[in-house]
Amino acid sequence: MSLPLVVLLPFLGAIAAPLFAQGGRTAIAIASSVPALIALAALFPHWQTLADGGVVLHSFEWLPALGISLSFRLDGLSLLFALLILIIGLLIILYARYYLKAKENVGKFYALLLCFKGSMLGIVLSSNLLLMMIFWELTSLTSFLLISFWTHKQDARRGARMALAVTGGGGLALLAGILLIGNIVGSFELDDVLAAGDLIKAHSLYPVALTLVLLGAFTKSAQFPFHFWLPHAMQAPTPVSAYLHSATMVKAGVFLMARLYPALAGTEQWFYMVSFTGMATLLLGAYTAMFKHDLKGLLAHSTVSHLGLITLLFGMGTKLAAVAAVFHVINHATFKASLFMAAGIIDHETGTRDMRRINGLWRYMPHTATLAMVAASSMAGVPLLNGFLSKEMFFAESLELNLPGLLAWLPPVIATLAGIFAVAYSARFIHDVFFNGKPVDLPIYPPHEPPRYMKIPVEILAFACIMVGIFPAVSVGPLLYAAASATLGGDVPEYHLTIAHGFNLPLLMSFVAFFGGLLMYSQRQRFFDFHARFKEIDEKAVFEAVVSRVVAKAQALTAWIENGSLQRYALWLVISVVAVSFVPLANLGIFVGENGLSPVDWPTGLAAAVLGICALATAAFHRDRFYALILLSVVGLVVALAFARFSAPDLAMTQLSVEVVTIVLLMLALYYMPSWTPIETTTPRRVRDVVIALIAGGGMTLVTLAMLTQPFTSISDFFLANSKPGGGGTNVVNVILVDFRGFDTLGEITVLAIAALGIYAMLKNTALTPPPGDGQGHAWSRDGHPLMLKLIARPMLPLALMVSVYIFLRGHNLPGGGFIAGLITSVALILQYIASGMIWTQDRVRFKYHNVIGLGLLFAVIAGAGSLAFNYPFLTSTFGYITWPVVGKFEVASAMIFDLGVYLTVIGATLLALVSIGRLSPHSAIKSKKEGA
Amino acid sequence: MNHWLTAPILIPLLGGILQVFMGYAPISLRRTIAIATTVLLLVSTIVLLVLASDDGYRLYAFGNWQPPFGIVLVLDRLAALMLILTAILALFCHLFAIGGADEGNRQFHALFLFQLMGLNIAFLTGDLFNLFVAFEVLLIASYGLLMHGGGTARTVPGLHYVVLNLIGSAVFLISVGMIYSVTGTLNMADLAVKIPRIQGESLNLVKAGGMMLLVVFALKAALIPLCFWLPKAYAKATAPVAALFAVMTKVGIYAILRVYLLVFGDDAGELANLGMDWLFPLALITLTMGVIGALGADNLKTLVAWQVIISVGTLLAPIALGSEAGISAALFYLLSTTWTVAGLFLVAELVANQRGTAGDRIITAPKMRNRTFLSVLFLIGAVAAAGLPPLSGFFAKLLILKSTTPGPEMAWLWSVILIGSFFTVIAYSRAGSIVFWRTVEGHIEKPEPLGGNVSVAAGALVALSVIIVALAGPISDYTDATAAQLFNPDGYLQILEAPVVSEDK
Amino acid sequence: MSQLAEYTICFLLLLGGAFTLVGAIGLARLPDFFTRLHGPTKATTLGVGAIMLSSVIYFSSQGESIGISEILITVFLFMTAPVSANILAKAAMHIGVKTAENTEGQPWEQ
Amino acid sequence: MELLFALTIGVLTSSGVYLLLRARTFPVVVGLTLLSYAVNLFLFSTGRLATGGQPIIGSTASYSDPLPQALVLTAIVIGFAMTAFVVVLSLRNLADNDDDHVDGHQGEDNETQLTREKEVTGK
Amino acid sequence: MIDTVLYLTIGMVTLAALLNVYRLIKGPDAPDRVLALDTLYINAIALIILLGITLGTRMYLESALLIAVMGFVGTVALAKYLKRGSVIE
Amino acid sequence: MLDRLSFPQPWLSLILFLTWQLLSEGVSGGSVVMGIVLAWAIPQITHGFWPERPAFISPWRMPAYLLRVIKDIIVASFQVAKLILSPRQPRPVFVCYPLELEHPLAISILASTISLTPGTVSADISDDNKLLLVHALDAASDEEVIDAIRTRYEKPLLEMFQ
Repeated sequence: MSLPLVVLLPFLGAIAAPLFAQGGRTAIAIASSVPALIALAALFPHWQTLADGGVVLHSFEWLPALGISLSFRLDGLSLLFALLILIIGLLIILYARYYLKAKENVGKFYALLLCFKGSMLGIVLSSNLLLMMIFWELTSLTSFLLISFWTHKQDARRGARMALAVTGGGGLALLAGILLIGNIVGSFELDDVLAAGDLIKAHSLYPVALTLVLLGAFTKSAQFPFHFWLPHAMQAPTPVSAYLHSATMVKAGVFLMARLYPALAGTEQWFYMVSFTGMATLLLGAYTAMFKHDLKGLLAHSTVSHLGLITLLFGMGTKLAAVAAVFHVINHATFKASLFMAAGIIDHETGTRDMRRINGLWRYMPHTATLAMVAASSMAGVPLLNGFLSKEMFFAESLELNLPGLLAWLPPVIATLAGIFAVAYSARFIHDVFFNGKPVDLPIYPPHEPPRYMKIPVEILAFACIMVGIFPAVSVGPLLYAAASATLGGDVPEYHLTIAHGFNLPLLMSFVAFFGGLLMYSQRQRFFDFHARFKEIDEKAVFEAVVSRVVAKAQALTAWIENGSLQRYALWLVISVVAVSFVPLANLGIFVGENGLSPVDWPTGLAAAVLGICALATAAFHRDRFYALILLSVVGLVVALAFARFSAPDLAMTQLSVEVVTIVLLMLALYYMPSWTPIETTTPRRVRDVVIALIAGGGMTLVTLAMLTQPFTSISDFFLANSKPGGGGTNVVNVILVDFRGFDTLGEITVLAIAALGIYAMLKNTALTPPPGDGQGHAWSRDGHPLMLKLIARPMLPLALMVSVYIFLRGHNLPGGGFIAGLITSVALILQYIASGMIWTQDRVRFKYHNVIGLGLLFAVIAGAGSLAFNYPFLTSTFGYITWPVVGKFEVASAMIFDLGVYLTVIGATLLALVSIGRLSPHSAIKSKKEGA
Repeated sequence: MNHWLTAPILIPLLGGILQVFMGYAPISLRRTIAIATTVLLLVSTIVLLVLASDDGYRLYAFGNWQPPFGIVLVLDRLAALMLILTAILALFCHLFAIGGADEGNRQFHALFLFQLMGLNIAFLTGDLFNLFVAFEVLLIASYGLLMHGGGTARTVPGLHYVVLNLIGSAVFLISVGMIYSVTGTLNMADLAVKIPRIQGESLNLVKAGGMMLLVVFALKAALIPLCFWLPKAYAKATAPVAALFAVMTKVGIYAILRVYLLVFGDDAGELANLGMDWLFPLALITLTMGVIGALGADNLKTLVAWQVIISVGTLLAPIALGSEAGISAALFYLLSTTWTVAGLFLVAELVANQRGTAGDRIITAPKMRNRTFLSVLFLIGAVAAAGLPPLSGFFAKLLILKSTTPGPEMAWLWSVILIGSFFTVIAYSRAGSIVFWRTVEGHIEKPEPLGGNVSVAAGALVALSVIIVALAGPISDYTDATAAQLFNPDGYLQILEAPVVSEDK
Repeated sequence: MSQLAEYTICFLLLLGGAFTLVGAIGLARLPDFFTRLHGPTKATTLGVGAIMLSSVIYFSSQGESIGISEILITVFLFMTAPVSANILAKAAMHIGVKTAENTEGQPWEQ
Repeated sequence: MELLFALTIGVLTSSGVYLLLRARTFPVVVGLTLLSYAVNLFLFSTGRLATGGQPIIGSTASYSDPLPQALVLTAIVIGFAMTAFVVVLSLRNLADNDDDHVDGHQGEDNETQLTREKEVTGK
Repeated sequence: MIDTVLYLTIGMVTLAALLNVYRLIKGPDAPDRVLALDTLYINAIALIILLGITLGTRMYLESALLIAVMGFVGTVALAKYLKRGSVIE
Repeated sequence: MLDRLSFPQPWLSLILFLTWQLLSEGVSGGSVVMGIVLAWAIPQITHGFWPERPAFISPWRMPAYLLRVIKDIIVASFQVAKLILSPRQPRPVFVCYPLELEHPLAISILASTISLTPGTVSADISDDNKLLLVHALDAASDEEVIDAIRTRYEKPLLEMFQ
């Protein structure tokens, strides 16, 4: 249980820490230390197991489908990293207590720091690769927030985004790599993966997986060419830099290489990719560090260089090199953390980090200077300090590489060269800052020693540098052994942790590096001049520029494709339809099925000709809108006739009524619109549209022809057979509508209702100015309501109601029904509006159309729900025959109530829609008066 | 026959009717009743989820007519999942809406509830033509909702949306006609029985019909090249509406899953897996286009709108590959992305309210009053949307990546999804850092205070991504079982034999 | 069906068809809008009336039931045709369509 | 007859599609209406063409397929609702943009956005 | 005999309809077109009745009634638009 | 309350009742009951839409008038048909007809009659209901048209309405 706890504690702390923010910085710092202390205590009991080469595993099922389990693993390697994370974390918390100002958002800072710490612990303790992956990306996220802690600084925001982009992006590659490995091994559990090294390496996807994993590791560990994010992440508060860039964030990549060493290392690909990347990074970082005037910049580039060194060691593939790598991880963490903190102190006390201004601080802060010099010396690899030991091992290993031909010289030379640079920049750190004359124009003058406790973390770390440097075997020996053993899968080579191995080639290289470095530093001005000849690349600016370019390109591309042109979207839609159906239809060809063609009688042919001519004319003369409207009416009329001709009286009636209402609607709209459509498209585009239209039409023709001549059977026989006995009506279409497929009809009237409500809502606050006259320049007539029209409209309403009742009642047995009846009533009412005007009519309509709609829907639902009472499904209809005196026998069907609902909804919806448009007219001063609709 | 099946349809319908009558009732009363309706709906969907969890198919035959003759509702795991997804989403959107977005239009609640009704019909129906009707119900309601609220900016995108969908409806009808003209039936189960038996030239007709149907569904789902109506329409819509619309594209995806697994599934003979070879590359291009759009977005809502398109691509790619694991993964992702995107729409609205004239555009503006709260919400939403750990989006994408089998498809899918995620991260970090961090001096004259309802709604939707992670085990079990059920359509076909209440009606 | 009924039907049908056709010819041929207006209001209406009547007789003689709803249609047409003509004429006058050159008198300016 | 019917549907579709691709709202609405006529006729004809076979029990010897008729009826009503909505939407477009172009006023968006940007930054 | 006469009549009415379409397309003015449309409606009534007689069924009579009503309202609305612009005011 | 139970427009109710009998294909007990119900119910709903009460003074003269009109229609239809088919160009005339009728309904009936009877179409009624603009398809002179209308149609209508 203790391992998950170790990971979980910091997160809990992150939740709790802000609660202490009220208590001041000390309180929150103490509160934030608690998780680490508990965690250390929790890890302690496992030490013996680990020292014996054992492994502690705590595993819980979580998402077996995903291959993710909550399994944690503590071995030497993870212990080493956990200790670094926890201990340096503790020191950072202490340090930050003094570094941060009281008015800053310390709650947020500590919460984020703890989250980050938890994520790091998660990475090193996870025994499931996917679980590790989760923590991996979490560190990217939390570090993003930490780096941008000072959100008001543009550099901080940019640096943070760059770090997130690079490390997060690398994380995605890593994810792919891990998934591949999981795919190869069949498990994401570390034990299985480590045990399956040979399987992985032999797999054909190994190179891909390796590349992807290394991409993750390299981005995180700031390896060339992904190193650029790290220096810019220095915009973070110094405790963050110290933490992220010494012991944690950047070490995650290194940790990953160590962790997967048994599974992935030992192949040519591994060797070339890792070692050459390492070499390049090593040299580049060291070289660049030399020329940084920013104190933290120097340290950052030196970090890059040292990470390159560690990477190179892992890349070499020898077991001793791996040991050296692990060793250097420890050493680098200690000296780099203390250097960062020292730099932070200097920054804190002088107000600047520019080494050209900070000079001669020895006089002002000798204590800090001493500590920094110890750490810097360690960084330079001065004997008796820990840096020296691992560097010696590194030099030795660089000589062991068996590269072919002249390349064999490369590693030692590069190692030495990097050593020279390292000494030079370390010397610069010491000499330039603490000696070299007097301070120049410091923002805070005179600087003095920081608060006592702020130095404690530095002291501890400097002390560690010395202790490890002098008594390596005693101080870190067991830990290193455990870690190396875990890295190498238990197969630890012979090595000796002593200060001196006697005079040998590595020592010579050290000497060369040391004196070369000093020489270089003494001649620094020449190098600076040389370096100044190259244009400095500001990676952040480049990154920003690249992002801006990408954004601009994306914007341009989006604007180009998503250009807001309906014509284009519609064209795409039509083309898509044509494209997907092209192949099957081409296969079909002009196909006449086995039923063959029936003869054409010439009246039908002529009617079809009328339809075709009018349809084409509508398209051809569409620019005269009124004309198009009339042509459209003809088309609608002939379509209705076609329905009648081919045995669908119900459809013919519906089509007719709907068509008239549509035409009225279109005219209502046309009133406000220009009566002519201008020519806006070029002739080629029109030709293109014509071609597309013809293809679409041709396709429809082919489909229809093929379909009509094919024999088929449908489920309709059931309807024909059951309409009368089961549905109680002889009009099968109507019985289908109100009974067999009554649910469709319910949906349909809902659509109608919604449309009307939507139209009403949409026009509520719309103001339209109608044109003063028609397109030909005639002013509108003043006579709105001709006498004859008014008079004929009067008897129309009762008669139409009568007809509606008739059509409604017979609907179940003969053509008709609620829908048509509703439209007749609506049209009669519309006639009243047309003949006598809005105000007159509205005064006489004694109900709100909204309520009619609601009532209609309600009737339909009630009719449907009635059957529920008898435990029949919704919309189950029933009917019976009743005999009354005088009246005789008549049929009562529950479907009639449903149809009544349809009737009412149609009336309400149609009129609400039309009246809403009509109300826009300036003549109808009805807006305030009696909101009938 | 279990009457619960009709509840997700009848509850919003009756609620909507009530709202129609109550057009002039006090707004507080209307709100209370509207929310009560949505809560009831949620309750009913929970019941259905429980019902569906036994892997059975439940049939509801309207009018007591034996399928394939009458219209049937069919409840299975997929339907139940979609229902509860929608109900939860709807509840929070509604909660957000009563924070003030519902003012200015007395019909808002009615339209909202009718929209839910349409969605629920679409998820439950087992009839192809009824699916068309359901689409129309939800579309017409969405048109109304889209145009809700003031402002002229939404008119043109609304018009585009409406016109394109009208064309889509026409194509839908044509394809239904083509399929009916050969098979003579509309019931999906019956179609699944009949389609494998088709021979000869009719095959081409059904094939063309099926492909056209796919175009329709792709239009609803916003697959490239039919997705360009979406960003502007969603970005301009009122926030709760845009958030609710997060589920609209999923209806298209649902329809693809339902129809193309059942009717044109592996057993469909010559028409097996119809169109899936088109779907896969298009899905990847859609994803890419979504990422490009997100990168180029100049305001938060547009960014989120493109995220909708990204999720469509991400969803359809594994669906097109047609593995059981892939579909399970897609369903998991569907759950996650719908809520997250909706939450982000709401957050964007809250942000816009606090930035005065800058609105939600990605530019420098005075500091927001509730910056911390909003930035945390945005961060959670963005992390979930971009698919970074530890939120649901990551697990969903992980499932999708894992579901593929090695081969060229895998290479394509992985690289597009991962590279897409990378650029999405860049887009979100850029937008977030500018909107939340890059502030100018000064303050908005009258920043709108952050209401309780709206904060809860936005927060809850975003927080769902955390809850999904916590419940990832049960949820992925459920989606696994759903995918398994989808791949075994025999059960679905059994509904044709299911007895109606009694024969002596 | 009685012989008489059959002849009557045939006569009415032919009459109706002829009038309809004549009305259409008038519409196509006459020189201006106002003269064309005469065609449909009379000839066509009468034509349809005749056809309607033949339908009544036809179905009555078939013995199904007395089909009288045709009469409703006819009455309706006769009631509405003048109104249509009236408002169309008003519209034409409003727009100021050209009259035939030999027309006496002027339409009103409204 | 079948060929005639098919050709008619084809002509309707072509005219409709052509009008759909126009740049003004009114022709687009007209195009949609034409297209819906074509679709309705098509859907209707999926039950095959029959003369005098109205599906009224007892009125004739053989009946045409009633189901497509019911479907078309539903489709007509829905189509009407949709047409009404899109007509009103185009009115709204006209009111909001003072133009009946389907894309509103082109180019204006950018301008207003620029001015607004200036307002916000204030400097 | 009736069949022949019917056929002839249908022919005449259809021919009339074609002539009306000719006038509708030719115009020249909007009122002419509306008039032609109105006449077409009446022709349609005739056609429907004739169809009914041909098929020997009365199922289509109500369609004719509806054409009469709808044709009238349509014509009125179109004419009013020409004169007055707003149909419902 | 009693008012609501009455027949507000008895003539209309009668017409409706008869229409229903026409529509329902044969008089039966059911159709009579339904007819009465509708004849009562529909005017209840619509009477607001017909505010002017038709002032028939002597309705019994109506059938005779109708018969005359129908006769005229048939006779004159042939004349128009001849005119249309003859190659001779017609001589159209616009005639201003001074009305003696005052009741709007009567004017309307007259105008309808004029339109229905061949050769003439009533094109407009002046705003003050004093003048009727008649378009004659083929007429020798104004007076001929005016006289024909006056004697054949307006006189009987005057008798009916005054």
